Amino acid sequence: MNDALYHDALMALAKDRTHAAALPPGTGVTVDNPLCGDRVTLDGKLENGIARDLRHKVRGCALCQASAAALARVLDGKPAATAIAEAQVAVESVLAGGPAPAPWDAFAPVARHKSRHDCVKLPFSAVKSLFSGT
Amino acid sequence: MNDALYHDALMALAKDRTHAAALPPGTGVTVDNPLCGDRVTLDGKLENGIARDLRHKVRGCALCQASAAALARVLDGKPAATAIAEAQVAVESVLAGGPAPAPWDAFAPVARHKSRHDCVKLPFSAVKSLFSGT
Amino acid sequence: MTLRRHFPLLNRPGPRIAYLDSGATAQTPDIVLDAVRKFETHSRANVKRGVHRLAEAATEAYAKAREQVAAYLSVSADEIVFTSGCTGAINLAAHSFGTLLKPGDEIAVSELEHHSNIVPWHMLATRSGVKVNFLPIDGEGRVVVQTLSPRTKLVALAHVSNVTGAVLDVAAIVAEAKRVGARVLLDGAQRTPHGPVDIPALGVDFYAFSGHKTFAPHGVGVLWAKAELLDAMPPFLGGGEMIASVTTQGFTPAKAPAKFEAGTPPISGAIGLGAACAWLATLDWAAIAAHELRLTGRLLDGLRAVDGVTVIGPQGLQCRAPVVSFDLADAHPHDICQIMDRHGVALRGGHHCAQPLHAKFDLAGTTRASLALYCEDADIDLFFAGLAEAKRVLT
Amino acid sequence: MTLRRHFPLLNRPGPRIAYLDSGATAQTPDIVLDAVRKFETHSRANVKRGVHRLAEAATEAYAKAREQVAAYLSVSADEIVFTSGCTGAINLAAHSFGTLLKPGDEIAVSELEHHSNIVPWHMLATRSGVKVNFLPIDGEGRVVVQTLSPRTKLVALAHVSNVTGAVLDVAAIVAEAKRVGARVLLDGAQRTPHGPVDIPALGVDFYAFSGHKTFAPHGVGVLWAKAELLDAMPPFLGGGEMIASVTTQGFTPAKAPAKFEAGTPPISGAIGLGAACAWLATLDWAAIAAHELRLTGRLLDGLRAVDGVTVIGPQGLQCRAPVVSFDLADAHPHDICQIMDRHGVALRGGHHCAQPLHAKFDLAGTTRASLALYCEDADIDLFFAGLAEAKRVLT
Ligand SMILES: Cc1ncc(COP(=O)(O)O)c(C=O)c1O
Ligand SMILES: Cc1ncc(COP(=O)(O)O)c(C=O)c1O
Repeated sequence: MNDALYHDALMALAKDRTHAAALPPGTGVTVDNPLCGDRVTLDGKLENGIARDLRHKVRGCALCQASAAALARVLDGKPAATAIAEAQVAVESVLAGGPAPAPWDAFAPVARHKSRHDCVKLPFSAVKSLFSGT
Repeated sequence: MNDALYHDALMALAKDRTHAAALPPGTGVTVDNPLCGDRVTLDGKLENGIARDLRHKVRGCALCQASAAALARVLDGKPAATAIAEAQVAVESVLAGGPAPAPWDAFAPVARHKSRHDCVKLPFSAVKSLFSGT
Repeated sequence: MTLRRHFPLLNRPGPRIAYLDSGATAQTPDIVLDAVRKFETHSRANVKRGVHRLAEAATEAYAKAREQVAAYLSVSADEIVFTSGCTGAINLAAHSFGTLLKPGDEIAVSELEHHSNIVPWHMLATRSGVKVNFLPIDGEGRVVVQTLSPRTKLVALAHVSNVTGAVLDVAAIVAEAKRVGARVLLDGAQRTPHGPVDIPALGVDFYAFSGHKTFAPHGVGVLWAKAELLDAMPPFLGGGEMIASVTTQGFTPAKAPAKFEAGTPPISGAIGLGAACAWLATLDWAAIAAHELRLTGRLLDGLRAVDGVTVIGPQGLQCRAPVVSFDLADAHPHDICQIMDRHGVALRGGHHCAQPLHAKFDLAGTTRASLALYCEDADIDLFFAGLAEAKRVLT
Repeated sequence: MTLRRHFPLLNRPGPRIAYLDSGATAQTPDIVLDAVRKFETHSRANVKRGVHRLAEAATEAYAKAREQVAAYLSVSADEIVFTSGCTGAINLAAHSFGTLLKPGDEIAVSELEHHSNIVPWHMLATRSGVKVNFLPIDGEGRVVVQTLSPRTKLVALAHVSNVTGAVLDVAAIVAEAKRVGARVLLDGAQRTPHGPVDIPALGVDFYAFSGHKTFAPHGVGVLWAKAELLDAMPPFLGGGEMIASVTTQGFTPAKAPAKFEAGTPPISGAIGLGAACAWLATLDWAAIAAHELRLTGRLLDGLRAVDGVTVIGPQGLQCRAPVVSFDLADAHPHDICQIMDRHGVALRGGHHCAQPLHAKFDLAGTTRASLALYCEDADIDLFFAGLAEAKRVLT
């Protein structure tokens, strides 16, 4: 793992548009980090517990973008509850300086930058809020 | 002049009861220094510009007592305006570290203690207030 | 005791300084000076929002300070609000908690309070029609725990009196406050210099104290309050960092503790206070308390033996902090302090920002000796040498 | 320029720190650190009322600091109120001057204000029914001086914007304020680091600023106000030292400035700020201003040459302080700052506590470089090296 935060794997995630969409206001759920102005909007649905049609819109930094893309990627088409739990474990490990499977290993250099942890975590708040009604 | 503040000449002034009196409330004028709690009550009258019957009551420190006694001593029986002005010049000189005639020379060591200057000056506020109506 | 060696001012070459004015401002140890200097020369920056390395280091140091202070009080760090001082902390409570009160509600303080725990409540009374009641004190300068009016919403009392040294009977006050459903605020300004405080064990709702009396820099203090109260209370000061969002129409406050820390906080002061608390937490407080009490005993015994001296406060050592105030015949406290100063003894004379207490004892002022962990027998020796001279000259 | 050598943090061994975040907190020179250290190790005590030698020395040092600050602003020392910071100063004005206002009275601020000069007025509006109006800003981020409503009682504006760097047209504002009989408060937080301020020549009524942005410690600030206003205004915070007398029935405030300095003030901070002002007053400000402006010109020219960069603020150097904020295509300011940090460049990204301004420009945030007297060409070189890298990675 490179020490530079913005290494290629991370920037590739940040620029990954697979699940990105121009979600109009009122779609899905929106969460904010007032401290840095990041804002994540996330939409999608559950079919028999399987996450489908995940789409995100991020007004935020590259770390937040990358985290939203990674989350959409590992969730889409998977049993939501388990997949979210696994992703959560992975991201907490990697931010604490521990190991994590791909794509979360891309966030390893963020561990040293406490002030940026919330950027990575914001999409997790969004997904929990999106699926909390179910 | 001794460096000790409370040398004999000063304490003699502080303990000089010549013009001291138990002035009942409402007599003369009273001035306060809220910072240190000193309070001076001064009474007396003017006869053709001559100060007469000067009496003081001081609830305050030795410096304030001494200053009140010195002031009563140099004023009593003298033309008030000139005597007050002379005393004022003397006390300002001595507090600035300069020379002064007796009895004000007793205050020379106070010059170094700025926090105590107001103690010496309080009786001057009282006398000016007492005779200001005239 | 060897704690004195940590305090550079007390170890300057030259005649000994018997610093018996710790109740006004305590001296500060190397460890605090070094923590502040390290911040200023290695990680000085503004906190929060910054992502460069200095800002990250400053933010972490500030967060760590909050943890260190919280640990000293056995509370959670997000219940710690950094303020400008104990006075700032009590004013915050008076404004923010005060706006939750209604006309006719009552607040109880006592006759022995420091002006900083009286005037903010007088001001609240004027603003909002709340009534301020004064619990009486007894002849030894202790708060008398009385039946509270059922309209009492807050009881705000000094944990330790800065004049009499009396330690409040917190359990009795908390029990009576609970009975009427009132909150309890303790002014801990004179308590925190004498060891860690177990706030949960006290069962109070607010706790306020000052950095500079707790061996830390001036310009910083702490208000601790229960999370539920911090959540319920509106902010006091407005500005940067205490908001979630601002428009031309209004603003939404941030969550506590940020909500109560408007503008750039006293960063270096907080770091110094954190270092002080962390250091204090390592000390042997059973030994220090015994030492402080023994010296207090020497003061009380020695003063009792001086003709014309009256000690204002508890005559014994029970429930007593090392603060001793006295009256010497007709001598003015400033004269006593001035003469003592020539002997290298630092005392304080006057009303000690407690005029109602002095009015109660019919005195304009008293002379106060207040000790801290660095005081030694030699300081008490100098005190009595100076006092003999003061008595000779002044009476 | 050789001023950089006075700043220990900037002279640490290791790679250069291009500190371009002085608008958030400026670095502090040896002379300030030494003044504070000297206080802590030679005359630490509480101020006022104390007559022992340490208390006398502390009181004198604190009084001298007030004189030094007053001299820096060309005003009288008893019009200087020490506060906890610029935010504390504006809150003081909002409360104390605010209580003199009546429902229906109006206050004018602008869209470019720092939250510390918006939220206190929003809060006052909620408390007392005063209305807050926002003067618009133009495309270059300058306040547009408009006809004021005749009900305007106060105009509160940044002397220098912390985002756009625009220097306010004070003469035009003061003329318009005079016309309607309004007072003028300047938020000088971003102005005082760039040389002495001649307040009488400005003709304003209040002036607020922070120590930590003026090379001094955190936790101290200043509110200057005309003596007649200080006399007319009721106190804000209650506590020790701000009273003439206290009883169980109420209190009588002391005279200004003591009336506004409740509790133990930030003594060491004030002494540090005094030392900073005294040092700044000795410098060649014509040369420094030219130097700061030349570096600002390099920033503006260089940024103009970068594809996708928009500078938010005046494009030229006229009436401009060395604060430059910009937007780079879609890149998030925090990402830019983080990459710049790897090049040793300290910048700040975000809304800079000026959300209404950013809303006006339809941006969530900007990236800001803010200079001070210790900046050099090498810092600007590093800035552009870092920016090229940020652009390459992020866009
Ligand atoms: C009991 C008590 N409360 C409050 C205060 C006020 O503390 P500060 O002046 O540090 O705000 C003091 C100290 O003067 C005190 O002794
Ligand atoms: C223009 C302006 N006003 C007010 C403030 C608030 O200053 P402080 O946070 O030091 O109280 C700042 C700094 O953040 C500022 O830049």
